[in-house]
Order: sequence, then structure tokens, then C-alpha cells
Amino acid sequence: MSKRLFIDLEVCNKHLEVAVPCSYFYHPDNKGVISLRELATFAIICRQCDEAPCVKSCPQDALEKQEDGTLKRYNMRCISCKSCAYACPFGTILPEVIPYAVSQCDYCLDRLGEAEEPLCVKRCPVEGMVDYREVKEEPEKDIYFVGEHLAVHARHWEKVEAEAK
Amino acid sequence: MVEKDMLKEIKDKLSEKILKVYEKSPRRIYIDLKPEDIPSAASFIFKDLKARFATASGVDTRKHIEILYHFAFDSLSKIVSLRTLLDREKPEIESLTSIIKGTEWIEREIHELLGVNFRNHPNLKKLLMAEDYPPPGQYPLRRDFSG
Amino acid sequence: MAKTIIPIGPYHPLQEEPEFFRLHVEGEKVVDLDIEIGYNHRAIEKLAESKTYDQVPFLVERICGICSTSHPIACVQAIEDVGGVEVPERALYIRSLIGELERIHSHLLWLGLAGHFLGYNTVWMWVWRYREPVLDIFERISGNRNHYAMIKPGGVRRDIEDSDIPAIEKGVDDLVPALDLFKGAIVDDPVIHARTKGIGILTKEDIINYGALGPTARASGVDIDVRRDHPHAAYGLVDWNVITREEGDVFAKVVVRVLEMYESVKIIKQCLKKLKKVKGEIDAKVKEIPPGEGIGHYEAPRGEVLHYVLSDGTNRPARYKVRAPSYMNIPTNETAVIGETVSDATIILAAVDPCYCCTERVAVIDEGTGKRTPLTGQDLVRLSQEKTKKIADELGLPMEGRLQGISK
Amino acid sequence: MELLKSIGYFIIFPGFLFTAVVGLLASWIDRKVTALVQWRKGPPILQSLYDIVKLMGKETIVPQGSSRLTFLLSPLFGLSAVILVSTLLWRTIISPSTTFLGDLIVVLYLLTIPSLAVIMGGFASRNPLASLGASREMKLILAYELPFILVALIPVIKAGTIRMGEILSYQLDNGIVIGSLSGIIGFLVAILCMQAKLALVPFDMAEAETEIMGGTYIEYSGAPLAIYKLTRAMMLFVVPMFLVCIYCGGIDFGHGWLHILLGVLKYVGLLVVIILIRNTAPRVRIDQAMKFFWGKMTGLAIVGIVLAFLGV
Amino acid sequence: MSLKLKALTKSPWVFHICTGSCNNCDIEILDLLTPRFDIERFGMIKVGSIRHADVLLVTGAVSRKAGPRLKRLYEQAPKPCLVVAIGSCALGQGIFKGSYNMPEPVDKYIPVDAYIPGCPPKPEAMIMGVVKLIEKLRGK
Ligand code: SF4
Ligand code: SF4
Ligand code: SF4
Ligand code: SF4
Ligand code: SF4
Ligand code: SF4
Ligand code: SF4
Ligand code: SF4
Repeated sequence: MSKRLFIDLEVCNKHLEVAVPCSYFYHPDNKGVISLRELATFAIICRQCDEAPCVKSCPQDALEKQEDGTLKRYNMRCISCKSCAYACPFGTILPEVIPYAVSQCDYCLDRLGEAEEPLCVKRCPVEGMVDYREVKEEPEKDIYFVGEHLAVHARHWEKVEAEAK
Repeated sequence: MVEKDMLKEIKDKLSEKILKVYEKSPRRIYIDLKPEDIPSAASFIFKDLKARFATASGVDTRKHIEILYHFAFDSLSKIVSLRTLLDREKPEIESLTSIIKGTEWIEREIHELLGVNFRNHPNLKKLLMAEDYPPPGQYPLRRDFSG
Repeated sequence: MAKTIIPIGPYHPLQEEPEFFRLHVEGEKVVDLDIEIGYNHRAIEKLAESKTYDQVPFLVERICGICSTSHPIACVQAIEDVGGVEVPERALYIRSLIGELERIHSHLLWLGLAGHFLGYNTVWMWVWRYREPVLDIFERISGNRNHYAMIKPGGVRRDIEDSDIPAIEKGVDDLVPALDLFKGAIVDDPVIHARTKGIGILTKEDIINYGALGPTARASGVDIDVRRDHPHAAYGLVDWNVITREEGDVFAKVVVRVLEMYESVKIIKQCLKKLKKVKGEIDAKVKEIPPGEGIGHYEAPRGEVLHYVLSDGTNRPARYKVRAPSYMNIPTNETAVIGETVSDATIILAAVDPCYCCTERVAVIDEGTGKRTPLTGQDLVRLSQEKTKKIADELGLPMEGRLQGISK
Repeated sequence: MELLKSIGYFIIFPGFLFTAVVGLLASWIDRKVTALVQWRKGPPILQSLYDIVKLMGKETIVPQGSSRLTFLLSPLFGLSAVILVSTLLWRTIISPSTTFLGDLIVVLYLLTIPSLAVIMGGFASRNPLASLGASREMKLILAYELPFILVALIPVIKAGTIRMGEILSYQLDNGIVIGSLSGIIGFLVAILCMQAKLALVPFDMAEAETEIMGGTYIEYSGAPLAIYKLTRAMMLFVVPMFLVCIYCGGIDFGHGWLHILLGVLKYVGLLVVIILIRNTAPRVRIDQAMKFFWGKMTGLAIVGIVLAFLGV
Repeated sequence: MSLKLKALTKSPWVFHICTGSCNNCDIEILDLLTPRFDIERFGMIKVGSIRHADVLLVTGAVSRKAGPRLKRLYEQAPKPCLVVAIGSCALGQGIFKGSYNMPEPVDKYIPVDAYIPGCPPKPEAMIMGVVKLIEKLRGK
């Protein structure tokens, strides 16, 4: 089991104002965590509505549903008008995570030695919410894998439905 | 020249020197080489295959400084780019000025903006910026440049 | 003989800089030339990394106010090259249309200034008068006389209305008699012949070695034109010719430029015709630019502009590289100007069309004492003008008389 | 009373004020005609006056390392010379009897002073560009002064007197000088010399291209520049007027308005000739100019003198 | 208002300084001299020596190399001397803001009397800008 970057969305979303330094190098003002939050949100929190209000509300046709039902925001089209954030009935999309200049996270793959951890982990002021460690996917603990390098702690909506029954 | 020939000739001639050939699209070809093989390859492409020297560009990729020499084959509508990676700590490569006169300025520019040392360049001084800026050891196009 | 240094410059708005020439002179002969640039370095390549792909065309448009649409076209082509974007046909025609209109305005601008350098101040005034209608067309299409902001990744920003086409057509048609006038006044003028023929010669080898481009190269018999060699925009879809000349002197460059304007008129008219027929989208609505590299080029009035973009999958380039034509052309002056006389220097330096500012301020430095001694840029222009007039006299052709002649 | 009158002559009419007004008008005509040739509209009629008044109000910068006194005084030097010439000239024109022996020589002398002033100022400003302009100007004076004096002698020979008043009276009685072959030759040479004296194309090499904007004037600003400009404008009036006097019979104030009008027309005609030359002739290099004046022009002038002696 | 200024408004001689622009503003300034705009009508002429200048037309976003020169030129100009910043670049560095080679806009180097916005401003706008400046002077 290899190490994964781990973020706790539940906590993250309570600290919207904090910006974490990132060591992604192509763009100096990059904040990779923001892109990870968007990725995680669309993968786990979004209800994947059939007739998605967010998609309909987008004046730029920047949001599209992928074949697997997840949302994708196309960065060449989005003008960061935040209409989608207001349209979503579940409050899934936070205005803070859809910036105009998109950020990128490459998981620091090429510059991470065995002992090191990414800059964002070292520098996040809210303790323990970004981490780089070996994790197991444990849905019962609300820990899910997104992609190959990311693990997220967040309440999955399916689970909420199950509790409602 | 027919297009297959061009690529084939390059491959034949430079065979073992080529690290990788990447045909991105029918009109764009990238060839990776070691820094020390660049002069001979450039000379072959420019002098023997009669390509037009378009320009050179450099990128800071954190571990390396990547230099690309772009050559245009106008009759074939193709651009061939020779790519090489230089050590970021001490980026150095042989100057092409003795082969292609037109590289003089662009090498000076890369020297100034990325800190690459072109060996045997006839006039490797600043091209663009004032004498007192940026501070020595700072190169604007490097990622860690603080301005 | 005492060696004198004449610095010319700085201001010239090249890709990133006005340039600064230092002529080393012995008596009347130019023996060496130093070129210094950088007064105009605006760090556009670095700035581009912080702008989104939608903003970069605006930025590169402001590399230069003369070739102001060539850079955006090259830029979006580089971006489209990364993403493999298919541009709608109608947009291609509009791109070419704008590009060719710009070529005309740019060549006219140069022609006027060349006239000024040769002492035909009246020609400058007249040529620029005929440049105005071209700018009016731009204003009609785009709302601005320069910096048209027409180009975007995937297409163009504004459509050309059918109702505007007749007016554009008329404007272009009206240009032809004016072009004939200038052709008569300049290309067939014996004084201009005497003044520009055999001067500042660049051989084919020089061109290839320096990688010189555009009219500078074509005037030396190097048959390159990326509009034809690497077809882009609508140039593969319309019928036109590449103008070349063998001589390589200043005169050949004048001729190439003048004749190119006729070709531009031809292209514009074909584009307008197509625009009436080819309807539809003008924008491919690009979704995202994948990671990768791309190269875009465009034949600007002064030669190929080449843009290189490295994308990392965000909506901003990770590295942006611009190579303007003058960047390759200006160093050729080292060869062209050496061995010529000082009075010819201006027109030779100007022949590659490095925009106007460079000749603005000049002083002479005496190498021995390091003292500044007297020869101004204006002196150079004057020397140049004097020579024209002398030749006019020798040929028994009073200058103004002929100028009056063409005014009618 | 006499003193007051003389001062009046000097300052108001026909000295400073009058000459200045006409001179400024002349320089406006010059700019306007040039503009029209270039399809432009050109400046308003009072433009030259505005320029002068504005310059008077500007800061005067004395360049570092220059000889302050010479730098500031040389424009005044030139200006007073022109005023003197004008006063002399007009007094002679109005009443040819108030003339004194050798006034022609005095006028000739005085007319070189504005150029000398320019040279002095140019050297004083210690600017290399200005020094170059000044040395060119010096060469130019050397070049044109000889033929100019020679052709000024032609009317003298014809009239047999060295008093300007008498030359005028002679012309009244015996027809104007230009009416003879020697007169025509002399006048032609004189016009070209005048072009050089006025530093107009084709002989404006002392200044860089845009007229007064370069060369000797480069370091001047404010009032001294204004005075230079004014002097030039006045020269544009005085020098042609001088030629009109000795070659074309001046302005005849004794025989009614028609004759006065004719006199004015003579001047305007000559001014237009100057402007046309300036707008159509090629500018020459300084060495060419010297060759031209010492060779062709001097030769022609001598021919003129010989002819004048022969009474042709 | 003094006669000084009044005369200045009637005969503003301009000197053009480019501090790192895209050239377009500069071309449009040159355009002012040509038949369509012909600013000599207003007594404006473009002069070649800074000593003769009444109005400095400054374009461009001021590169590091050009900044010191701009300052020096301003000091050399005889006062009163007006400064007109032309184009978005000269106003607030326009699109070049943030460039490492352009630390500060024109008015951080020298005092500016009038700002003419636009990229580039139309020639008419430039004429109007200068006219407004003149009106302001007259109104004083
Ligand atoms: S990564 Fe850290 S700083 Fe950023 S939002 Fe999450 S908890 Fe807050
Ligand atoms: S893992 Fe690296 S690239 Fe990703 S957000 Fe953290 S520091 Fe940035
Ligand atoms: S923020 Fe972007 S994705 Fe959302 S509605 Fe606006 S354009 Fe569409
Ligand atoms: S300010 Fe708001 S409404 Fe106006 S253009 Fe920008 S995003 Fe649209
Ligand atoms: S509206 Fe909200 S929940 Fe529904 S698809 Fe859009 S983001 Fe997801
Ligand atoms: S070559 Fe073109 S882009 Fe470069 S400065 Fe000249 S006009 Fe501008
Ligand atoms: S022209 Fe339009 S977009 Fe540009 S600054 Fe003005 S209002 Fe904004
Ligand atoms: S304001 Fe615009 S047109 Fe003027 S120099 Fe700047 S970028 Fe160019």
C-alpha cells in the first residue's frame, strides 16, 4: 500500500479563508488544494442530479456531466461567475473552489522523496486536515479514494440516504 | 525531399544519439538528444537537410533546464524541434553560433533569462535588461525568480 | 582614419524592445555595427504565464502595435495546436481578412516612413493619408483602429456582418488606385532606383544564416512564406502569389512590399466573397487545453512570427515563447550596413522595417576621446535625404515637380 | 527731441516693432505654404507670434559648462544687428536723402552679425551638436559672403555711389538695376546667397532637419530661443528687402499708393520665391555648398561686375 | 491667468518619449502630424530637442532601462512643462502590470498633468486630451 495525499473535506470546508502554499512549480501562485477540493467534491459530495440545475444555470456551458455521472468543469469556458454555486440545491459547489485561474496539483510526484511530505501538508495551519500517509479506503469511516493519489474524508450522500430509510 | 526521407535520414544519421522521437502530430516532431550531441545534430539538419532555423526556447522544469531548437522544413510544412535537458545547477551547452549565425541573439536571451551558459559564444552578454537588474544569480524565467 | 561611433536609438518596439544601433564609422564608411536592445523589454513571456489562454491573445496583441493581429493569430494557433482544435471555416476567413488588412496598413506605414527617410516628406504625408481608410475599415469591423481584439482560441471574437461587406469591399477597391499611384511614384522612380538599388545587399546565404524572414528574405530570393508553406487561417483556401525578388538590395525590399499589397487586396476580396457564402459558427468553443506543447506561426508583415506554448492542463500556459520576425531580421543589419556610407545607413536599417522609433535619437561618440560629437539621427535622415536630392539633380529631375505630377 | 526720435526709429518704426511684425507674418506665410504642399491646413496666422510670446515666458536653461555670458548675449547681439539694418534700410527707403557715406557697407557688415551670433551661441553652449552646427555655419559664411559682397557691388558700380539713398534715387531716374543684364546675373546670385544667409533649404545644414529644432539651437530654451526665432523671422523680412532696395528700386513712397503697393508686391514676390526654393530644392552638403559658392557663384558675380563696368 | 500660460496654450510644442510601449500609441502620435489630423493647425509641432519642449507626450509602461532616462529628460525640459501620459500603459501600466521589468508607472517617475486613456487612444482623443489640458490652464 503506497502513500496517498489525504484531505478532510469536512474540516476544509470550515476553513475557506485559509490558503495553503503549494509547491507546484509551473505557476507560482498556484494553490493545488483548491483543485483537489473541486475534484473530491464532484466525486463524493455531488448528488449527480439527473437534470442538474448547476449545468443548466451555467451561462458558458462550462459544466458537463461525464459518462460516469460525475461533473466536470471545463477551465477554458468557465468565467467563474458562480451561478452554478447558487443554483445547486445541495450547496455542493462552494464559490471559493471555482476560481477563474485554475490551480493544479500534481501530487508532488516528481519531487517527493521517501521521507518528505508535500509542501501543502507541511504548511496547512489547520492540523491534520491535509496529510500524506498510507490510508485504506474505509467507506464506513467516510474515507474514499479519488483517483490514484488522493484519499478524502467526507460524508457521502448515498450514506445519508441509507440512514434516512 | 519527401517527408519520410527527412525523418528517416535524421534517424539514420543520428541513430544511436537519439534518445526519443516523438511525433506529436503530422506537422510537429520532437527529437530528444543529449546536450553534447546538439551541435552535430543541428549542423546536420541545418546544413545538410537545409532546414530553416526558426528559434530556440528554454524552459525551467525544476530539475533541468530544457532547451528546444526549432527547425522549420518549409517545403514539407513541418517543424522539427531538438530537445535537450541541461543540469539545472550548472546549465551549460555548446553555442551554435559557429554553425548558425542567427542563434546569436536567442542564445544571449536564454543566457540572460534562464542563466544558461553557452560555451564559445562570441558575445555572451545581456541582451534585454539593464546592467543592474536583475540581481546576479536571478533569472526571470526560472520558476524560483522572485522579481 | 579616425573611427567614430554613431549610436542610433533606442526606441524601437520590437517583440520586447526598442533597439539601439551603434554604427562604427570611418569617414563616410560604416565599418561595424553594434545592436543593443532591451529598452522595451516588458517581460511578456513571463506575464503570459499568469494570464489565462483567453487573456494571452490580448497580451501578445500588445507586443506590437503594428503587427498587432499577427501575434494573436500565431498565439491561438499555438494553443489550438496543443489542444488539436478544429477552427470553423468562417473564422478562418475572418482571420485572414484581418491579417491581410493589417499587412496593407503596415506596409503603407513603412512605405511612408521610407519616403521620409529618403527625403520625400510629401510622400510620407500622402501615403499615411491613404492608410487612414484601412484603419477606418478596422474601426468598422472591430471598433478600434488598432488592437482589434478579433482573435480568440478556437475562432474569432466578432463576426463580420453581411451589411458591412460592401463598405469593406469599397474601401479595399479604393485602395488600388492609391497603390498604383505609389507604385508609379516609388517603384518606377529613377531617383529611388539610384538611391536604393545595389545598396544594403543581403545574399541568400546571409538570409539563411541569420534565419531572416518575410519581405527581407523574399527580396533576396529566398522563397519562404509561412502562409503558403505551413498553411494556416484561410491561406490554403484562397488564390494568391508569393512575391520574390533576387537582388536582395533595398529596392527589392520596397518592390516586394508594394507588390505584396496587391496580393493582400486579392486575398481580402476572396475572403469577403467567401464570407457571403460560408455561414455558421465563428468559434469552436474550446473546453480545455490538455497538457502538451504547441507551436503556432503566422506570416506577419515583417515575416514569420512564431509562438511556442507549453501547457500543463490548467487554463494558463506554463511557458510561453514568442519569436518576432524583427528579432531575426535586425541582426542582418550587421551584414547589410557594413561597407556602406553613412548617408545610406538609415534607409538600410529601415529596410528591414524595424518600425520607426529607432532613428529617433542619435548622437556620435568619438571613440578616441569618448566625447560625444555631433551627428544626430536627424542628421542621418538628412544625409540620406540630401543624397536623394543630389541624385535627383544629377538625373535632372526636380523632385517636387514629379511629386506634383503624382498628386494629380 | 532728436534723441527721442532716433529711439522711436529704432524701437517702433521702422526698427524693432515694425520689422518684427512683418517678419513674423513672413514666417507664417512660409509655414502655411509648406503645409498646403503637403495637403495640410497649416497653422493660424498669429502662430509665429504665439510661439515667440510663449518662449519668452519659458524657463531659460543655461547648459552646464557653457560660457554663460556669451550664451545669453549672443542672441541679443544678433537681434540688435537686424534692428539696426532695418532702421537704416527704412530710413533710406522713406527719405533717400538721409543717407551717409558707406551705409551700404555698414548694412553688409551688420547682416553678417546674426550668423556670427548664432555661431557664438552655438560654440558657447558646449553641446557637440551645437558646435557642429556652428562650425558648419562658419564654413557657410565663408562660402557665401564673398559672392554676396561682390553682387552688392553691382548696383554700386551702376549707380556710381556707395550711398544707398543715392542708389535708390539712381534707380528712380534710370530704371531699376535688375533691368540690365548685369543686374539679372547679380540678382540671381544674390538670391542664392540670401537663401544661405537665411539658413533655408538648400543651405540649412547648420540646423538639423526639422528647421530650427536642432544644430546650433539645440541647447537654447526660453527667451534666448525666442530672440533667435524672432531674429530669423526678421531676417526673412530684412534681407529680401535689402535686395529689393539695391536691385529693384525699393519701395517708392514719393508717388502715391500705387507705387507703394508695387514696392510691397516686389517684396512678397521675392518671399514666395524663397519659399518655393525651400520647398523644392534639394539640401546640399556643406562641402558641396562651399564649392558651389566659391566656384560658380563667385564666377558669376565677377562676370556681373565686369558687365556692370561695361555698362550692360 | 498669466500671459505666459496663455501663450503656451497657443503654441504647445510637443516632445515624444516612449518608455517601453507596444508602439501603437507612438504611431498614433505620429499620425497626428499627417493630413487627416494635422495638429499644426493648433500650433502644435513635434520638436527634436527636449530644450524646446512645452509638452511631453509619454507612452509606455516604463521599463527599467527607460525609467532613469525619462526622469532625466523631464529635468532637462524648460519649465513650465506639461506632461501628458498617453495610453493605458502610461496611465497604469495597462496589460503589462506586474512585469518584472516594469516596476512603476509614469506618474511615479515624473508628475503628470493629463491622462489620456485608451489602448491606444484615438488620435481625436489625444487632441481632445491636450485641448482639455489647455482649457484647464486657461480656466486657472
Ligand atoms: S487544506 Fe487546510 S487550509 Fe486548506 S481549506 Fe483545508 S483545512 Fe483549510
Ligand atoms: S501535493 Fe504538491 S502540488 Fe498538490 S497541492 Fe500539495 S503541494 Fe501542491
Ligand atoms: S462558475 Fe463557471 S461553471 Fe459555474 S456557472 Fe459560472 S461559468 Fe459555469
Ligand atoms: S462584471 Fe460581472 S456581469 Fe459584468 S461582465 Fe464581469 S462577470 Fe459579467
Ligand atoms: S446541482 Fe449540485 S448536486 Fe446537482 S449535479 Fe450540480 S453540483 Fe451536483
Ligand atoms: S516586427 Fe512586427 S511585431 Fe515586431 S516590432 Fe515590428 S511591427 Fe511590431
Ligand atoms: S474598453 Fe471595455 S473592456 Fe476595455 S477597459 Fe474599457 S470598458 Fe473595459
Ligand atoms: S496603451 Fe495600448 S496601444 Fe498604447 S502602448 Fe500601451 S499597449 Fe500599446
